[in-house]
Amino acid sequence: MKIQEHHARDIFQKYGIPVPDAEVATTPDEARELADKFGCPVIIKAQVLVGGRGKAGGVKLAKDSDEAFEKASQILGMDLKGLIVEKVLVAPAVDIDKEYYIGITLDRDRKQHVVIVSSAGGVNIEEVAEKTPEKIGKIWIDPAYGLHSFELRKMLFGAGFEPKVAIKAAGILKRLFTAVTHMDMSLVEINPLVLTTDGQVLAIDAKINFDDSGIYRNPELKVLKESEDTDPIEIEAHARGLTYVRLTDGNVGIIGNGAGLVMATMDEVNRAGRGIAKPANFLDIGGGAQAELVKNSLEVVLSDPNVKSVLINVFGGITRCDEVAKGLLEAIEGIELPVPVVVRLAGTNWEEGKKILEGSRFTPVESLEEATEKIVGWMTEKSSV
Amino acid sequence: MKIQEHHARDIFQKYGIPVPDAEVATTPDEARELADKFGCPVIIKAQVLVGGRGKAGGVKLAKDSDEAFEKASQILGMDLKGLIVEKVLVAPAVDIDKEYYIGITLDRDRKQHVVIVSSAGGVNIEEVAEKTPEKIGKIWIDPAYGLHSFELRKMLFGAGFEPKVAIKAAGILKRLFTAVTHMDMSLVEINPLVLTTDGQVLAIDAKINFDDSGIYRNPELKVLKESEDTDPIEIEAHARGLTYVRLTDGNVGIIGNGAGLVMATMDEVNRAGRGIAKPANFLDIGGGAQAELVKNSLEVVLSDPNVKSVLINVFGGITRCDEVAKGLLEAIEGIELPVPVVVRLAGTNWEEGKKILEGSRFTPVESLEEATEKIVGWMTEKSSV
Amino acid sequence: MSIIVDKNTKVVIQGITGREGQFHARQMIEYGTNVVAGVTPGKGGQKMDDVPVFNTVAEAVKETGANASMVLVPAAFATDACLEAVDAGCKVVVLITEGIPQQDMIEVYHTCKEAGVTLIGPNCPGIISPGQCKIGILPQDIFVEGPVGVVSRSGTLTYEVVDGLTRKGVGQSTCIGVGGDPIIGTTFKDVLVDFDNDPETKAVVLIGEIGGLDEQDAAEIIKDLKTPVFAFIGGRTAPPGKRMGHAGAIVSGKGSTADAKMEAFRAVGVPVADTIGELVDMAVASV
Amino acid sequence: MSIIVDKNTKVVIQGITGREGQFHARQMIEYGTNVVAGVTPGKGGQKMDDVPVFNTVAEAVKETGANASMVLVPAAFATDACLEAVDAGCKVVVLITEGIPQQDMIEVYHTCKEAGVTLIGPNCPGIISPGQCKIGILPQDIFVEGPVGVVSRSGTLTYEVVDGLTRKGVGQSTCIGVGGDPIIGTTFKDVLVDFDNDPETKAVVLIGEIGGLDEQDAAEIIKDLKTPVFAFIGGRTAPPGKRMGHAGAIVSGKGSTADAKMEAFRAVGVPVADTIGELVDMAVASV
Repeated sequence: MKIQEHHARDIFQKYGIPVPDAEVATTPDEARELADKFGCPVIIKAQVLVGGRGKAGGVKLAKDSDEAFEKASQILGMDLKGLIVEKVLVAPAVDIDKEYYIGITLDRDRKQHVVIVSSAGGVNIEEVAEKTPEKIGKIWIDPAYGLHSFELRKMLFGAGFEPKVAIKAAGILKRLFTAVTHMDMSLVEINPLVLTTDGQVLAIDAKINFDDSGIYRNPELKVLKESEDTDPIEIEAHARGLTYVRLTDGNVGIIGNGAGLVMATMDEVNRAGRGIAKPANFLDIGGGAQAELVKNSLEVVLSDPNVKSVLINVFGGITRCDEVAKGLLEAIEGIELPVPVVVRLAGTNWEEGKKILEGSRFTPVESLEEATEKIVGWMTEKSSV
Repeated sequence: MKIQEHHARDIFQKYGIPVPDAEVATTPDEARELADKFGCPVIIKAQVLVGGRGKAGGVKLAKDSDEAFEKASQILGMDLKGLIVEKVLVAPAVDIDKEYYIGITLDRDRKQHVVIVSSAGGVNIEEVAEKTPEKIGKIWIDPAYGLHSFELRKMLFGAGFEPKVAIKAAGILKRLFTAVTHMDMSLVEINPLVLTTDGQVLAIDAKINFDDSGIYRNPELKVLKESEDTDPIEIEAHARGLTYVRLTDGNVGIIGNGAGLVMATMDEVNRAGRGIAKPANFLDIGGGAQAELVKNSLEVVLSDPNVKSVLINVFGGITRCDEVAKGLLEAIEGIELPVPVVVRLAGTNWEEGKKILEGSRFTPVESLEEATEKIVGWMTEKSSV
Repeated sequence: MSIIVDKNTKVVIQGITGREGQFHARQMIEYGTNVVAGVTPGKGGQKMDDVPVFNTVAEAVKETGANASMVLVPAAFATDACLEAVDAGCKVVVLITEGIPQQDMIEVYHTCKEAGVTLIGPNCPGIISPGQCKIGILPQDIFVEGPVGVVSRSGTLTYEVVDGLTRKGVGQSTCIGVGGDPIIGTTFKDVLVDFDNDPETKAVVLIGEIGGLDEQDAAEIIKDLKTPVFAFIGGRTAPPGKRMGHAGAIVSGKGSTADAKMEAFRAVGVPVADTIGELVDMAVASV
Repeated sequence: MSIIVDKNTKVVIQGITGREGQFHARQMIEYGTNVVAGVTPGKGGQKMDDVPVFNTVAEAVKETGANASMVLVPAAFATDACLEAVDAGCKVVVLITEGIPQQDMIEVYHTCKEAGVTLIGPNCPGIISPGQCKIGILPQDIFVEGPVGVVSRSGTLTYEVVDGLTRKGVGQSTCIGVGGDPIIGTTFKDVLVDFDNDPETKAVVLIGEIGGLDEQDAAEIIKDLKTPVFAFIGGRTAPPGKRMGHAGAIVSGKGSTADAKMEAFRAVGVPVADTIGELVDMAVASV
């Protein structure tokens, strides 16, 4: 999961990482008040979970409090890559002498955390790594040895950090790693970390990703977790405990058991669909699904107005096909099935499952190929209507 | 440093270690109120930093709240091995099914923490280790590998802990080790850890020692630290930043530079003194002492009414003997020197130091042998008067 | 023959007395797996059917000679269970549990590596060498002995492939679900090397997906192997930045896309199938 | 000859630009110690007198070939400084700083052990091989070359003994203050073995004190050594349970008393002196 900048700021403060003054405003009036409180100029920043806010017009400078009101009015309610801005962060502008990048992430390949720093911050770190690798420093953290200040200083001096910044950045990274381990962060980036003209070192902007598997032991994150979803169907699906991802521009609802099978089904619909049939979502009912879960799944998929047909693909292992079939029948009990649904059942108890679906409003098939044929047929009909 | 039982209890609660209900009372009336609040019978326990409170009469059971008042009256104000009891802890008595011992301490020899458990608790753990070693379990903690629940369970099952207790004790020890590392504990013992008749596992009594060198980063301990001293001269000495320990039955004040030298001086006074001269204190002025510190030291030592003569033994290294001599003169400026003081200066600038003391009320000598001779002479005079 | 597990594998199941543990223990025993012990702390001395239950893995290993463990305990306890298995001397640890925090896995991964223990998982269906030994939760009826090795990040797709192979009369040497998490103990690369050293594995089917670089790592060493490999990559339609069910299935950079992975395999001459059906056909044709 | 440090020792001083650091660096240089570098993070490029200052020990080692470090930085930074010296390849680390938390020392101790680094201290005056090299804060004027090795938990008592020896015309091979803390890098045992392997050390003077079991550990191996050892133990009058200045000087159990230590030495034939004067006389008479 990701969190918004102002939440990241709160976490930084808790771990002793220096951040500039800032507060959240939800109305232009509040933004004006904050501008008065901090003294101008102030920066007004949209609080949404998308990258490239600045380029998209979500970050603006205000010279006085009237301008703060005006800029906040522009940003609040703005649509940033599909997300409506509901909050802005108001912060006094700092005079920046130099910008740096520091971050810690989990290296999947090496199976350990890696600290990455760059003396060229405020820009795309991957570009820096490509063009001026001498400005980049890295330390892979040996889990038994831990992370030590001296290693950090060595790396920071080596990457060209100014001495006084290097020493402060080493302290910041040490505390950041404490935060990473305490809170199960899979990524934390401070970009830029700045040296101000009056000699302070501050984390100006930050990105934090959390390992979803660690949320159970970080209760304070559970609260923030809810705010991540913005799509109404995703919100509903996650509230029902479903593993659901909505795609834009799709028209075929996809349900399956096992992430790999669902992805493969999506891919196959897309491939065989040749632009006419496209997957509208990912929905994995997981292993050993009971009827209730299947019912919920179908309801959620059908609630997407873009969905014009549905493909259900189940290969029974722990999951029993008869349970799936039962759930499907329950799901449509008493309701009209608004779009055609094809069901492919294989593996454990597939025959029982097929029998249960016989005579129902579902269309049973025996292979994925057969299923996609049906889907493509239906979607072709619809598009030619 | 050590802390009192009720402070240990607070720390345990913070780290999720189960303790019985309990509160502190400073008057018999408060004890009665607590007895009413908790329900009787209650245990009344003297809060002083000495071992063997129970045998000395500092722990009593009260059947009803009147008895709680009465027993608290007996314990409050009691002299336990030289310490006056000012607080008692009132706790509802628990029905104990079985007692255990668990603890973590720093093993100086192996240079690592060691977890020690015994399925025979409530008694002297060293005796258990000698007589029934099969009831003892130990794990030395590899600092790189850490401490894991499975190791604890294996040890606990091996030492004969009942299954349900073993599992809870493993969790308690894991949290205890977190506390040990967070708070720089050099020793923590729960004795007894009990299984109550209603199936709870509780830490009934505990002892915690803290590494004094870690106090700087555990600000919450600084507050407790002050309460440890009970001797008024030790309180004054420590307030002045001096490394001072008072001895009972001594009559010769000892001041020196370096812990080893001071101890050796004490030993030599005791040996040569043949029962007539005995060291009254340990006072180490440390390395590089300035005049002010020397002045403070002499004042503190002279404030002990038992002190009938003083031996100052300085071997100058970083410490300059002329600085020491200057401090001595400052210390007695304008005051009467109540007892004779012999000063032995050697090493860096000893000749300058000696010159400064010439004609003063101090008695300069050139060796420790000569110094003890003087001391023994004076003390013999005094005892024969 | 087979890799990692075979007739000589003696299995201890950590978490055997739980609902899931009991069910899968019985399945494994029914399949013929030599399940010698179970472990549930506090339940030592009991039995699960005929399987003795111990308080610790150390005791189980000492009493029964178990050399492999299946870990089927909740995420909060699973890594401790793995470390216990390693400490007790198990040489194979199959970690089924899903939802284990990644940083806990860092410790387990490196501890296993140092101890020379083969860790499979987490978040995986396990491993089966048909006719010899199954450790995991795979639906065993579809597997038959034969020449094709199967390795996959997805459970259900493994079953699809195996079902297809079996229906066409082609059996499997060993099938391994390496798991869908970002940090897994055994990767494609490890398994490909093992299969290559197994004389009876004549072809390998590899089912990859978006996320990470394990497919690329595998592609790098394929030129040194003699056994043909056929690949399939899931997630071509996955939107970037979204986890697709598996914690590790996320497009978060160039290398993590399905296209990049397919390209990596094609570049070293590995045929990449468009569909599972095609993948099955490729493997069948090659043996 | 000498042990641990000699003419070939090239010293880097961590904390050289501090008040203490400057003072002792100058003393050491005046004594003839080959001080090749200083380290103060952020002051790289400066000089302390003629000594170049670097930001990191790694740089100092690379540029100057330093092989030993003296650490003279505040307690909160001292263990990190030691780990830095080890990481940079220093083979001797002399840790003068007092007041370092014991659990921080656990890490440093084991890291040094694994890396084969001789750690002296913490809370110690350092080491001197008279006429060759001094690393530490010992008052150098009293030392002369000669046949007696001195090892002590106390700084000032070391000076007393050395002063006595020198006044009687007997010099020292190497003198080491091992430090007054509970956890120290180099113990009596280690040093006795080193002295025994040094052909020019003809006798060893050992000054112990209350607390811990290092004296007993040393006594245990003395029967295997050929060099005579003379001992003194401070703290016979120390009350139990009270720290006597040194963090490690505390009577907290039977073995930690002065009597127990004296008994342990006498039991293996080591003469134990009643006074420092007697100790000096014993050593002088033996060489």
